[in-house]
Amino acid sequence: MTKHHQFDAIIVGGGGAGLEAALHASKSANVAVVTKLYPTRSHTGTAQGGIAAALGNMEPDSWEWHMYDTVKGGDYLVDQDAAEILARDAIDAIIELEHMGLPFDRTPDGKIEQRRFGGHTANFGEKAVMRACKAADRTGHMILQTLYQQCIKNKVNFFNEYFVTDIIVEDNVCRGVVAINVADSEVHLFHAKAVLIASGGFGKMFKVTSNAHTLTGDPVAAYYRRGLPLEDMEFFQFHPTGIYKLGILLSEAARGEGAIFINDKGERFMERYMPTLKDLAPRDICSRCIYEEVRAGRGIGGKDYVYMDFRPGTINKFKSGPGGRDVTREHLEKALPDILEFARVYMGIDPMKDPVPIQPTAHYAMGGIPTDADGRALADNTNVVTGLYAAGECACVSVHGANRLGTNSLVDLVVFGRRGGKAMADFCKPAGFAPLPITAAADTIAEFDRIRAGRGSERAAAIRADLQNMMTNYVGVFRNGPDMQKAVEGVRELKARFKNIKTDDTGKIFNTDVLETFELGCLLDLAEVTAAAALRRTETRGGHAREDFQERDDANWLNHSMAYRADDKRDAAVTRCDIRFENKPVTITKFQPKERKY
Amino acid sequence: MSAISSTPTVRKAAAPPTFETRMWQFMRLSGVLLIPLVWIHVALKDVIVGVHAIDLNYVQKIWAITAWRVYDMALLAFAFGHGMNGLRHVANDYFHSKSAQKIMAWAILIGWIVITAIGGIAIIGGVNMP
Amino acid sequence: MKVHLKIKRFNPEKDSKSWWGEYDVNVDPTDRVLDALHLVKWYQDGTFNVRRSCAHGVCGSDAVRINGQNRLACKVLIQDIVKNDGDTITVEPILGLPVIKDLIVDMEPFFDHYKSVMPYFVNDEALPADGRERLQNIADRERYDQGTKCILCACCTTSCPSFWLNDDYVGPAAVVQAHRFIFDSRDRAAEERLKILNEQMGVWRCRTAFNCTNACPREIPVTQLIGEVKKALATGEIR
Amino acid sequence: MATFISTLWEGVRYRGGIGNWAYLFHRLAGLATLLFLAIHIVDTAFVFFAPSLYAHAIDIYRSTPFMFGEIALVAGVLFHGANGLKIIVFDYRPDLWSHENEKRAAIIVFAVTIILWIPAAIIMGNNLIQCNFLHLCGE
Ligand SMILES: Cc1cc2nc3c(=O)[nH]c(=O)nc-3n(C[C@H](O)[C@H](O)[C@H](O)COP(=O)(O)OP(=O)(O)OC[C@H]3O[C@@H](n4cnc5c(N)ncnc54)[C@H](O)[C@@H]3O)c2cc1C
Ligand code: HEM
Ligand code: SF4
Ligand code: F3S
Ligand code: FES
Repeated sequence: MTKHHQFDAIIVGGGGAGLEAALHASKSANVAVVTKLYPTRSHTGTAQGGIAAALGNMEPDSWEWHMYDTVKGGDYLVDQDAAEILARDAIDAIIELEHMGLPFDRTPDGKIEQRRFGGHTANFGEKAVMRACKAADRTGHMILQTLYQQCIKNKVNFFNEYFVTDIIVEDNVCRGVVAINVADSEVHLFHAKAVLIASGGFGKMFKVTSNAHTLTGDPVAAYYRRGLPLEDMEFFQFHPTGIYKLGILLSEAARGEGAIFINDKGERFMERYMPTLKDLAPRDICSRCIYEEVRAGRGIGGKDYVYMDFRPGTINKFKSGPGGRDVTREHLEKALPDILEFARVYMGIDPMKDPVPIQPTAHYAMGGIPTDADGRALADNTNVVTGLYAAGECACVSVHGANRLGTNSLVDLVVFGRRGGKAMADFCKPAGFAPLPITAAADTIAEFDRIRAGRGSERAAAIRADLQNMMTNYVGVFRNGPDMQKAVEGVRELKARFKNIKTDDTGKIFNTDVLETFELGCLLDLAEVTAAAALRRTETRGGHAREDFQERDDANWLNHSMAYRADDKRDAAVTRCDIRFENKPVTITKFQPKERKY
Repeated sequence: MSAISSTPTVRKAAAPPTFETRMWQFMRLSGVLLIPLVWIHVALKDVIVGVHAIDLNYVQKIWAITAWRVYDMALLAFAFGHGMNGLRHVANDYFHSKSAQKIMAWAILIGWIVITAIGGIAIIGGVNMP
Repeated sequence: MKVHLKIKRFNPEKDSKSWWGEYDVNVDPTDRVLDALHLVKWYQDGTFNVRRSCAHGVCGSDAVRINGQNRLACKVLIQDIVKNDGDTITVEPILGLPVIKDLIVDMEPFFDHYKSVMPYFVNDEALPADGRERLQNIADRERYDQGTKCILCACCTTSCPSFWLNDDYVGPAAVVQAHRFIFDSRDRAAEERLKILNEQMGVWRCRTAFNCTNACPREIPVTQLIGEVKKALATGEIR
Repeated sequence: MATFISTLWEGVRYRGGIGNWAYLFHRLAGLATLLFLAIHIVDTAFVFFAPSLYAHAIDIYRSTPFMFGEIALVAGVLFHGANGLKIIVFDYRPDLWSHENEKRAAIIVFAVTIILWIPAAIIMGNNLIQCNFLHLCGE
């Protein structure tokens, strides 16, 4: 039996973006948040380092510099009108968070304290600037908690542990979502005037990743399966400092506080590559430099990792602390408690005594559901899907272009979550409910029945492991045509194996066996798009680094890629899969593309 | 704007004391008093004098001194009050419905009054030599 | 290395009472207990269930009882709890919340208690005229820092003997949350929260058993924070 | 009832720290003392209400099992008092509730209990042997 609910607005996902949207939309609309996790379990809570805003509390700063850094950091693939909104609204949004009680760290005169972060500079690239507002190294946790608290205060409706499987779009009008109640596998239809997707990232397609087990991008896949486009999926960020092998993130905040990279010879190698910002260069660059060192045989012990060195002795020796000042152990323990603990718990290494082995880790999806600056989801390059919105990591506004700067994601969540929430509330006022198609839940029910009845020979876990290995090996920090070709074909094979799935749990109550299998299906779709889009883009830009095309190619590729699921095989010769690609122009306002040096 | 104080702020925020606040305070207060009261009592009666030396004569001899009567009165008031309130705490752990808790609280209150009254009258009345 | 997992299983659709599932898995000593549980779920018995998400101790999903103690499965390394090849690790659901299936318990009562203490910032006074942040000095910010670390994992509340005996007790996690706001100098609803905690099932239920502090994966001094709330109630002063 | 018993049992199975044991013993000792105290008040009151029965009551106290119980009771009273004092001090100074302090304080409480109890137990044990087994106590 399917159950029906009706709300003005449905928000899919209870992370930073979803809660921010819920909070603002619920001021005038009847809103419900539908989320597969308890909101406080969302991955926003793991964000460590900070949230950028040109408050200028520590030293002079301006939103224009922030905008410039964002555009340059994104290797000029950023839509500059959106980047301007991001940098301008950031200030307001952060003050608003403070007014909601968020416990930011404080300066001696009582203002919000800020720290340095990769790629954030003063005066258009002159020197590193302290722009990241922070609460120790659990900024995301504080944002998530604060927003959830305010949602409780404002009595927002929550459907926790409801897994959204499908978005109901017909005639280009969104009418609601289909969800499964995890507790009893009951199918629920949420009928709504507007839907906002804020389901976060999908980094679980990679093996070494900072992302949670639950980041599988199911609603993004649903969007794609509806024939709607995904933008810039080839751009996936690899964060330079994951704990070796585990991928658990050690935030850039560490380098903001002075930590540096060290190779096998004990050199601070970033000096060679990026003389101005050095270890605080953007992530794509740092990740590549690490692998350059590894390839040159200067990885630690010749292996595939380098050290990040936090020791006050090292920081003071290289004068890499904020403003070149000396740091103390006490200060680091206070500024980075969680990061130090991760190293202690998971590596058994005390970073105050020994350097920590690190390796780039899959981290952030720059691409996703294309939206305009009000969070409205796009059906193609220009038209929106009526009543459908997206915000947060799953969306592509695009403010991150080819590479996101650290601390810019949390700003993205609050700025565009807020705008999306307001926009959908405004939309809901005059709008009526478009009727639900009778067969709205049919696809979901069919797929779940198929999985539940799966008596084949393939375990989801094995397919997932193969997928993750393949994506990490073939669509990682460095990419090349033949490898990516293998990945695209590999995913197709996995999709075939996925048809022959074996399911153990046939029950109704908390059947995560079936849900995980469904998630795998979503990952397979998204991985296919990612690999195919990467294969198609024959240039190196931001997070997309090709060995066979090492230059940025503005003449041909200064545009976003839009991937459609299609039966028409126009691009099949290149990608050999059922995806149709189109280009979408980049909006350039203030800053013309230049060579990217730090 | 740098005129912000750097010392911790102290604020007043009194929630009206409830019965539970009072009882919590009483448990601490009586607890402190009971250390000398109970320990001396126990040391004296159980260890130094010993039950074999205690009989009506002994009690009469002790209670002839008013100070000991006051002492025993305090012991009765604080130890038994403390213990019975402790019992109420424990009862609230095991009885979950509001009504059951009420019934237990009343039973404990009555038990406390009755036994305290018995003890109190005896201390005031003193030994009735047969 | 090889470890033997003894997991308390319960499937309401099949079982009338819980039973012990026994599994042997091959793990690295540096693997997490969560990894071992995944090996069971992914390769031995797909019907087995545990909540998890972040896998590094910050989302609060996977509070379970490991060898008799509340822990996050993703924050305990195999090498920290077993010495020899083939040793047994016991994993059970946390205590005091209704078990739904295997290691999964119903978190609603926990969150209801959480919500009951007004776990949100309240200050309806006029905002600073310059449109900027409210100022707060470093000492005042530090005052409530500990409580802000809480990830609502329920390790503390479900280790508390007072809570086991009477789940009407709001529990240590809720008190920690209340503390976070009561002691925030910017907040204006301390009295209301104190009033709630002053009730019979409020903070006075705490008998200082200290299990909560021992269990907290975020190393929050839970008992201390509870003590500070009690003291604030007893003295009428927040310092 | 089944859940009640399983709660109790699971609670005992939980591997809490020393604080959990202190909590348990504190409660048991408090309740045991209370039980004893209630009886003790009533029998002492016989001196006023029914003096003739008082001797009988005292005789019961003098019986061997009761004297053993008395020795245990003293341990309970000592522990409960020492632990209660610990709680009171920490209530007054909540910042003392750190991992190390808690452990140290609990160990001190157990130690104080034992140190005070041993001489008391020796004297009481001696009384017991002299009076109940060697019958050396003059009636
Ligand atoms: C370790 C780490 C550190 C980071 N540090 C920083 C930093 O310092 N600064 C910065 O700016 N950014 C940082 N980021 C990036 C940033 O935290 C994330 O991009 C951002 O939090 C994503 O937020 P979100 O709201 O879009 O999604 P999430 O917070 O991931 O939330 C997703 C929500 O969607 C729900 N959901 C997903 N699928 C479904 C479904 N099928 N049905 C129903 N609900 C669903 C989930 O339940 C969840 O509530 C970091 C990221 C990581 C992984
Ligand atoms: C010797 C000095 C004593 C001290 C310092 C003392 C102290 C305390 C304290 C502080 C508590 C509260 C514990 C808490 O809130 O967690 C308490 C509880 C209690 N006390 Fe005492 N007490 C003493 C003697 C007694 C005596 C003589 C009795 C018996 C009549 C007694 C019976 C109880 C009981 C039944 C409880 C409740 C236990 C519980 O809730 O777990 N106490 N005591
Ligand atoms: S206080 Fe600690 S144990 Fe309790 S819910 Fe919060 S993080 Fe978990
Ligand atoms: S375990 Fe419970 S009794 Fe108090 S100290 Fe912790 S809340
Ligand atoms: S999985 Fe997030 S805390 Fe363990």
